[in-house]
Amino acid sequence: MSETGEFLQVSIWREQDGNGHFESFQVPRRDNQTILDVVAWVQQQADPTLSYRFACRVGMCGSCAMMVNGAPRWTCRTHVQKVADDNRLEIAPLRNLPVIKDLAVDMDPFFDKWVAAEAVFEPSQTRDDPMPPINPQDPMRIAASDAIECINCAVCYAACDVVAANPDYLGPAALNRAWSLVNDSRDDGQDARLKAVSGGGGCHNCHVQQGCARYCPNELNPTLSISGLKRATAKSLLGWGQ
Amino acid sequence: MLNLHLYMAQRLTALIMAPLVIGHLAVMIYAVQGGLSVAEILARTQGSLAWFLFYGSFVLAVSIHAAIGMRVIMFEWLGIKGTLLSLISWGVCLLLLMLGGRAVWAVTFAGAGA
Amino acid sequence: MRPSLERHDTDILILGSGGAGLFAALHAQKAAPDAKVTIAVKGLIGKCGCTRMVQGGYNVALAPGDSVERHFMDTIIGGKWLPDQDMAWKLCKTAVTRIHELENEIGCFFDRNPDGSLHQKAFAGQTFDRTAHKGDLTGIEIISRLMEQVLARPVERLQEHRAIGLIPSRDGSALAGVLFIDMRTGKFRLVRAKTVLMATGGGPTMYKYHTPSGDKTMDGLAMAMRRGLALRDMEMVQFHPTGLLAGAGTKMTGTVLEEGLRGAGGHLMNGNEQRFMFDYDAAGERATRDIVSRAIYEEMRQKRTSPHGGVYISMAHLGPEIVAEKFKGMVKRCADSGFDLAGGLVEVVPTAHYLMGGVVVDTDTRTDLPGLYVAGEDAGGAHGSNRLGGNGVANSTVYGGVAGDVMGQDCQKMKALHDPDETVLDEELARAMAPFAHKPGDVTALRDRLQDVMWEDVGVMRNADGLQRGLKRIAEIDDALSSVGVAADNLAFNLSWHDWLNLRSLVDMSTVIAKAALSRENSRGAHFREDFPDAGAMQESYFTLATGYGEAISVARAPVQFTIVKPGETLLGEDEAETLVGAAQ
Amino acid sequence: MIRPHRTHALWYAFILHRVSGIVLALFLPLHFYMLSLALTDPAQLDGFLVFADLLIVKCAEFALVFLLAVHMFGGLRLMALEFLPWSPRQKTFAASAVALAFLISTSFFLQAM
Ligand SMILES: Cc1cc2nc3c(=O)[nH]c(=O)nc-3n(C[C@H](O)[C@H](O)[C@H](O)COP(=O)(O)OP(=O)(O)OC[C@H]3O[C@@H](n4cnc5c(N)ncnc54)[C@H](O)[C@@H]3O)c2cc1C
Ligand code: HEM
Ligand code: SF4
Ligand code: F3S
Ligand code: FES
Repeated sequence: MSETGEFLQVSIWREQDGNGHFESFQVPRRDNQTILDVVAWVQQQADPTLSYRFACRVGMCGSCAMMVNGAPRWTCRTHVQKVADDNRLEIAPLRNLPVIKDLAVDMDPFFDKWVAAEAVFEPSQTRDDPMPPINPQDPMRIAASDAIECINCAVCYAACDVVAANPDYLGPAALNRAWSLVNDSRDDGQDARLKAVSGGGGCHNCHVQQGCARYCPNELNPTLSISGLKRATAKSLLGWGQ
Repeated sequence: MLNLHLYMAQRLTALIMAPLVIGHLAVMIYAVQGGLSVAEILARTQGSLAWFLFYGSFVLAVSIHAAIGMRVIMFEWLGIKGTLLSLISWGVCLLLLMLGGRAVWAVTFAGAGA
Repeated sequence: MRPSLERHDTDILILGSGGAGLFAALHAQKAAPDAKVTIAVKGLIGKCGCTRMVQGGYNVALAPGDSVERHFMDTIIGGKWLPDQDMAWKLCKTAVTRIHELENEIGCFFDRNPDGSLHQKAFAGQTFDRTAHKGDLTGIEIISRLMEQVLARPVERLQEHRAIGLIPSRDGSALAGVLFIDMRTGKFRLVRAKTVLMATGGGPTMYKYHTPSGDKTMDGLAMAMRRGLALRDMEMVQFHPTGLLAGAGTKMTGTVLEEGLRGAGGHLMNGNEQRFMFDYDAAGERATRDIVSRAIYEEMRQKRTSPHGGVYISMAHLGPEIVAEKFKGMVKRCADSGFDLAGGLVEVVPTAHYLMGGVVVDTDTRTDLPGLYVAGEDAGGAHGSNRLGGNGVANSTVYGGVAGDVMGQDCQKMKALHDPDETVLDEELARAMAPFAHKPGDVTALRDRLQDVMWEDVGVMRNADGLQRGLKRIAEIDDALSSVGVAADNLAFNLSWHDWLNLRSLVDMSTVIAKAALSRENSRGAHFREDFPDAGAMQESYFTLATGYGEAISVARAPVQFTIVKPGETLLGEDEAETLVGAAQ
Repeated sequence: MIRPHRTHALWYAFILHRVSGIVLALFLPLHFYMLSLALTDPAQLDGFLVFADLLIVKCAEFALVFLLAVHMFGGLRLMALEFLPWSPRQKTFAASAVALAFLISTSFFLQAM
């Protein structure tokens, strides 16, 4: 552990039972240090009651996202050096989700919308059927693949103002997954899915702010996916078929 | 807030308006030279079915388009919902339609000056 | 004085939401549609555990030319004849059904060949290219798809519920339920169930360098031991040779840099920037995991180390652009952490990856305690002394599904829920509240100490002296932990309390690992004894069985039953080539 | 309070589109009302058009033309994004929309002087 002798001025959101405020901590700065390391240091060395969430620590599980200096980030893969502003950090819970305590948010609404968007595979075959041959160069397969590597971290969900403004809005991640499925030739639930993304909280509420695509740590592009859904639903409305 | 039908209506009206707005802007840049007068305007538009259709379709489109747009904004930013929201949206639409319709009528077929 | 305790009932209770837990939930619901299924998990559903972290892929004999027999033989030989053969067979056989289920019913994407068939890649230790995968993020794909299916079904969710004790029925004849801490509120909750699956995923995180997710601390195995269940093969801790080394202050340290880097021609260099692998093995960097891990460990002991005390991996000679293209995810991950994998040197160190040992179960996932089932990394037997890359997720998905089927059937036969043994319940509550009686102290420092001990004395290379010393040091840490407290004024989402409980489980299981390692006086697979470097006669293979708790832990040896194939024999036909890896290219 | 997650070009494009839409929606009824004066009270309209010659009013008109143009081009960009194959050059397009709108409104302004 190489300490640099410098200190980070870290301001961390504390909240319990709906009452919240920022609290300041001084954290020794190290060469290799992520935001998650900073938060863990505070819990382990300064205030044992600080609550936060993580699991994989390498950007695979999507449980550690927080607002860092105002922007949504996966904290386990965000190097302090990349975001610290003159050795100052402001760390807050992920936006647009209810806070359980301090930096840990309740992600259920995010996943409830995932299901509400019919962003769940609907099988057309069973385990007794053979593996369907799929051409990896098929444009539909490519479109589906481009959208699939989502870790459901809700960073995009926090970056989107429509989510904040419209409680029904399904949000970029769920719609992105729905688009991936629209391109999945094995799926048997397209009608229900297009219907699900066409309602008062559906894809048409996206105002193309593109914060989702800008902050997605996996460089996915929910804006593109949502546009795809807008086209697909428009086509089905005009009776041009799928 | 927007569902598929409202969305399509907004996009279609936008598509209709785009060439009309370009046309309007072009005429304005040309017409505004040296100031505008009622007579100048009317000389161009009076009795012209073409101008009537041109501005008429714009008014129709913009009433729908702007009403839907304001509906979304009132919902997202002012938190207005439900029946009240629908009432206001229709209000915006009808107001634009009436005022717009009257204006188009005025500059094309109504007999002012004639 | 007993703290307030909420009580809750269900029919089928599943602990953990990795591949095993989620598959169990889906299968249980199908097998017993009227039963209430509950998943309780330490994190969020599908967002914790290691199945998500699977990079390499999923072993399954699908392609023409491959066979379940060949997969089985690779598993047995890879496990140095220690696997429970019936379990290994069922694993290889059922993997074929399971992958079809994942593709056809769950909707997973697996990479394809140009002709549309499944792409299967080479993975160390196998005689056929049989690892199905989705790029190098196979686990995210499998778990995300499973998670969607589970979330869309009426499965009850108890998220951020940490299991802390298995509570038997009053007469001790069966399991009555599980005691939890509802982590969000800090309150205790007892959930009674007719059948309980333990799928908490083992996870050797008591080592200084480790790969598994932070939520895994061997709670499940510790709970099982307290109920008298036997654990087998506990000395078998698999090390991955190349974990990222970024210093002690960061959680990134220990996380895996993928195997493929060495496969593609990456060089390992010691602190003097000299290659060393050929000093240890003719295959150089391409030698198997255990050999490379030991070589690095030796360089480290000889103090030929990089600044943070490891060695370097270097890819630049392959051309930085090519590396950046081929290992995009890894390069980006290193870059996020401040390292240049494509063009520079990255420090690496062997890192504890997987626990082959676990609870003794039968091929239907049943244990000696009626009502308790165990699947996934918590269950011992299928891998013996070494797990093939790609057999881990196959194991958890295969046996998770089996557990779901079996629990569904068994649950329908059971009439009533059992009343819990209140004495055990009190004991378990007291155990969890023990730290409140003491002055708050530095749990993190103690965990660091344990991790050093395990790394130094019970690590990649072992000997009797070291293991004895290790046991003594673990006992000291155990004592120290008993007097380190946690402030009890605010228990809601109190991670410091959970750090304490994590360390409690880890200390308990470290003792078991060290004792089992001491008991095995030969070197097999992941277990290497410098004082007993020979493998011993395969015909006389035995496995270790640990029972008891605390002071009373004892380790016995039991002979491996060669129920399907004996050492020296093979299931492959005479005309079949020993390996098809070369032939396939 | 600063909201850095919004400080990116495409979010500004969104807000510009929205604000221009609102201003246009508020201005349009006024515009229509003026025009219908042609029907009821041509003198008053002429009076207004003279008033419209004032510099300050010219500037306001400049702004309105700009907003109309920028809303239109912005709207076309959005529809192209939604209905045409994806292009990664959204920032360029958004900037072009603003530039074009500026061009149009400036030429309007210069003509009107
Ligand atoms: C980095 C990495 C890469 C890997 N790559 C591969 C690979 O390429 N191929 C392969 O086959 N295998 C691989 N493995 C191994 C593989 O991930 C595991 O073998 C397998 O996924 C284990 O599945 P599981 O369901 O048993 O446990 P996990 O998926 O680990 O799930 C355990 C669950 O139990 C929960 N839990 C833990 N404690 C408690 C408690 N006290 N109360 C309630 N819940 C609890 C956890 O939160 C988690 O949800 C890899 C492992 C790692 C760490
Ligand atoms: C000239 C052609 C026009 C085009 C191409 C156009 C295009 C669009 C589009 C695509 C949207 C949707 C934006 C979104 O969903 O975020 C929109 C919104 C809107 N438009 Fe237009 N529009 C035009 C003219 C007008 C006019 C003349 C008005 C005003 C009277 C107007 C008022 C609005 C309003 C209020 C909105 C809502 C903005 C929002 O939701 O953020 N538009 N327009
Ligand atoms: S789309 Fe990107 S930002 Fe959104 S949840 Fe998925 S990975 Fe996270
Ligand atoms: S940020 Fe929101 S508005 Fe649309 S483009 Fe992304 S979902
Ligand atoms: S801890 Fe898993 S993504 Fe950060």
